[in-house]
Amino acid sequence: MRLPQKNRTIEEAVAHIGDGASIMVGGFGVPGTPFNLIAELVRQGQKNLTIIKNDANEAGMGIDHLLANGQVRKLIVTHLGLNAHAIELMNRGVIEVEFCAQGILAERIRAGGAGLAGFISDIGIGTELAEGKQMVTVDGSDYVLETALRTDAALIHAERCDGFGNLCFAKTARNFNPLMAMAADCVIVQSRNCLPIGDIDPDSIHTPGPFVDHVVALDQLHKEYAIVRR
Amino acid sequence: MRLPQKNRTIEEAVAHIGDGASIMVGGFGVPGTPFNLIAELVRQGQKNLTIIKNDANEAGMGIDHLLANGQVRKLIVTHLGLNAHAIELMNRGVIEVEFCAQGILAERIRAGGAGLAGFISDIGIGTELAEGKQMVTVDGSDYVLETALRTDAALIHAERCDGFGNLCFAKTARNFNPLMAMAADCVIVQSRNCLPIGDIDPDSIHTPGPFVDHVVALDQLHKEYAIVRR
Amino acid sequence: MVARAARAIEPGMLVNLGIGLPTRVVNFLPTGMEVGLHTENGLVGVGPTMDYDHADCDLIDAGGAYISALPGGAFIDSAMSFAIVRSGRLDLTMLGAFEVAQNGDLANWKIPGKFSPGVGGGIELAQKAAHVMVLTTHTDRKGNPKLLERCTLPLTAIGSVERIFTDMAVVDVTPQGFVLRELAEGISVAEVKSATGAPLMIPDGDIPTF
Amino acid sequence: MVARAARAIEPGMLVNLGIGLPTRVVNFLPTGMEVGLHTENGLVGVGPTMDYDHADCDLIDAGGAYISALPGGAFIDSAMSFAIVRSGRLDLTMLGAFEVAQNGDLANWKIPGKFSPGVGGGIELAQKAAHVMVLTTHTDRKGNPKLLERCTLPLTAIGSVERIFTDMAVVDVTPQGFVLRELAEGISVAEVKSATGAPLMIPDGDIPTF
Repeated sequence: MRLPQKNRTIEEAVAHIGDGASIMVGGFGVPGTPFNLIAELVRQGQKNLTIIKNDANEAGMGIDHLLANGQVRKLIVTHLGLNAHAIELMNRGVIEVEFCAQGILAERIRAGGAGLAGFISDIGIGTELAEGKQMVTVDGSDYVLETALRTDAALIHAERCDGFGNLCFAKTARNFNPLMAMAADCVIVQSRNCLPIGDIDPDSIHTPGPFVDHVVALDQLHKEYAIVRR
Repeated sequence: MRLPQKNRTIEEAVAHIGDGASIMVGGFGVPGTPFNLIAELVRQGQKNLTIIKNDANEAGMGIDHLLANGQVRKLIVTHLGLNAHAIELMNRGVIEVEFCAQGILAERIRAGGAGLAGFISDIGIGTELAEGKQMVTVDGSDYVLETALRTDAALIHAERCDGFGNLCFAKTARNFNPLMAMAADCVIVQSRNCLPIGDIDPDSIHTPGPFVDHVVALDQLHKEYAIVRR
Repeated sequence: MVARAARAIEPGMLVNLGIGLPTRVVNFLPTGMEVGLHTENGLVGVGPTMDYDHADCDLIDAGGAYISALPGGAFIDSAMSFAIVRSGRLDLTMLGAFEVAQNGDLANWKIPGKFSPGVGGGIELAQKAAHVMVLTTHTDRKGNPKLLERCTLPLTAIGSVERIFTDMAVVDVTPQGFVLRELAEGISVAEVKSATGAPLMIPDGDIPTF
Repeated sequence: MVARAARAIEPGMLVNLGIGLPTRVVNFLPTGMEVGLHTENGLVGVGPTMDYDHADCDLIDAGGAYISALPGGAFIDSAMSFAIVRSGRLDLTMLGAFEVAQNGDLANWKIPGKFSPGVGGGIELAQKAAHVMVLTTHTDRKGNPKLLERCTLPLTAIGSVERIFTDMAVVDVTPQGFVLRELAEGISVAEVKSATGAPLMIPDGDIPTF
């Protein structure tokens, strides 16, 4: 299977994103965050973006560059604890922030990737996080309806890939990446290790190629993809 | 991490299943079907079982021995096309059969394994398969509510495992196995390759150990786990 | 008809071929053509069928045939397999049929009282693949038409079939109903019309043969 | 108190230690104890913390600390990580708290107008772990009690806390309310009572110290 090669330059790949786009961004802290793709998105300057990510990285890193550059309208995240700048922008009303429980965010993304409309669970019933959400009663029990998330684009950091878009992730850099790689109309992957087709063990692929649209081979990772000394 | 060793004899492991139990059984055709565990269940003779499996194998194989032995009350499957005996039992009213669309069965099992109560989708709307199911309206669109499945036990065939219950599956023998291995209160695994803890690449594990209760090391696979010449 | 159907597959597509006649389409694809074949039991990148002596008992397609996997293939679980289908990443599926209606409704899984082995993955394939084509004989064994004004059997999917390849013709499903596109060699327009259980529009000009 | 909390962990348990004080519990586990530590960002089998010179930038815990993975560990995605939590396979979680009510309600993620960085994985851990214990100072920095009749802050979970380890005491949540189980060395029953914002039952007999 050679299929259409999905290799692109980073400029070509990120140019598929337009103003006003919704974008999922992989990563939990540094691991799995596609810093190179984010930097290119900052360079190209698309505006009015909605970003879905576990967190907003730390001040001065990754997602924070998009915030500083005024490109973000809304964040959907699980927490902003390590980015005081993002919290300040939220408190000043410069950006809109929607918080989601972490596992619920993961499932909403997966549901979008699996072609479902949503799911029901008892998580958060009786707390602020369930407020305003549609409830569904099944066999006499009440559940919160959580709607599926899909976006225009997803930015993914993979440890290894091939030109068909089969992906493998490393250690805790996996996190949201394989879920987001299923759930966007335009899935863009960065990786330092683009292997010839056939070089990845077919039993060990985390994301199968059909979900992926563009693969960007990196000569080196962005300097922010490194140990953070606090 | 050594943790409690989950290695059991096949007799001990299957003895955790009682009369009237609901049981998920991995496999799609021969690949991934836990023939050894099924044979032990036939030997022990638990009655009045509800079996959830993609199919009922072929006449004279696997699940069909449970049917022939009168141990099964109900089957939840996606199709019985290769087992004329099962179809005959269904038509005669000896067993109850519930059919489910294949991907919907997979998702219902996964939802049970993920601790969700169910999901909503548009699959089957306007067909017999959606009849009688609860509908949910979201933003003006109608969806079928599919409820999560969990069972008392799951019988799983893995290619490799360790004593903590980390599992890897081979090729198309993966199918429903990793989903079912999440979705039962008592998950029993058979494998010919029980490796020392630490011998499985932690990035390539399909089912993490916490879901698994009992691991049965097989000297050899059941003779039915072989090429079927038709 | 199988060879003709194979020509509907374009390089780079991700395709699922249903059990039965559609499975045979793979034998008519040009050698080396870059098509990704999906089998719903858990493989993207289906390779050639294997004979019993070279078969791997862990490697079958959804119809139970022993197959191989091509380089670049990926094994996936059943949830991931249908995530690909339902999320719209499957470009094309070719399915068998008991009946196809002029509005694209498909019935291919149940004949009440006679045949009801279950639907398998058919509903999701028929409802969610980007393109759905049917490969079937034009009439059933008794000569009754399979292309109808409306289906009489339990439906698999509503309004999803785009094109039908039969032993007599290639017929498109359009908003106006069935339209004849091609004729099998030696078959006349009148023969197709009489074997079709719904109005069949005939475009002006020559009808190509296959 | 951290050392005392560590004694609640039994061999063979699967445990998630929340960000902050609870994370430090790992340093008080007996060497070689067979505990599976789960970190919600994607690892079962958390090993010792790594210093900057030996850290792997792909390997952190949910609090952002550089860690290692033990043999037998498994890396998992965020959906699988919380599938373990929600399906009841997590034996124990230890969490921090702003407030705990005598019915087991927990508030630990938001102080309206002051602190609202988001809930992370806390809601699911607090709602779904088989056992939920809290590790916190008995009072806040201003000396106000954290153990209350009812929580005033937005809740993380309802009625889920079983046991509270503080710098002053070990307190159980029972159907009848808070019950004093142990005292920190040098702390009197009267001191704990006055630092607790709800009735505190004192069992007959000696109260052990830790």
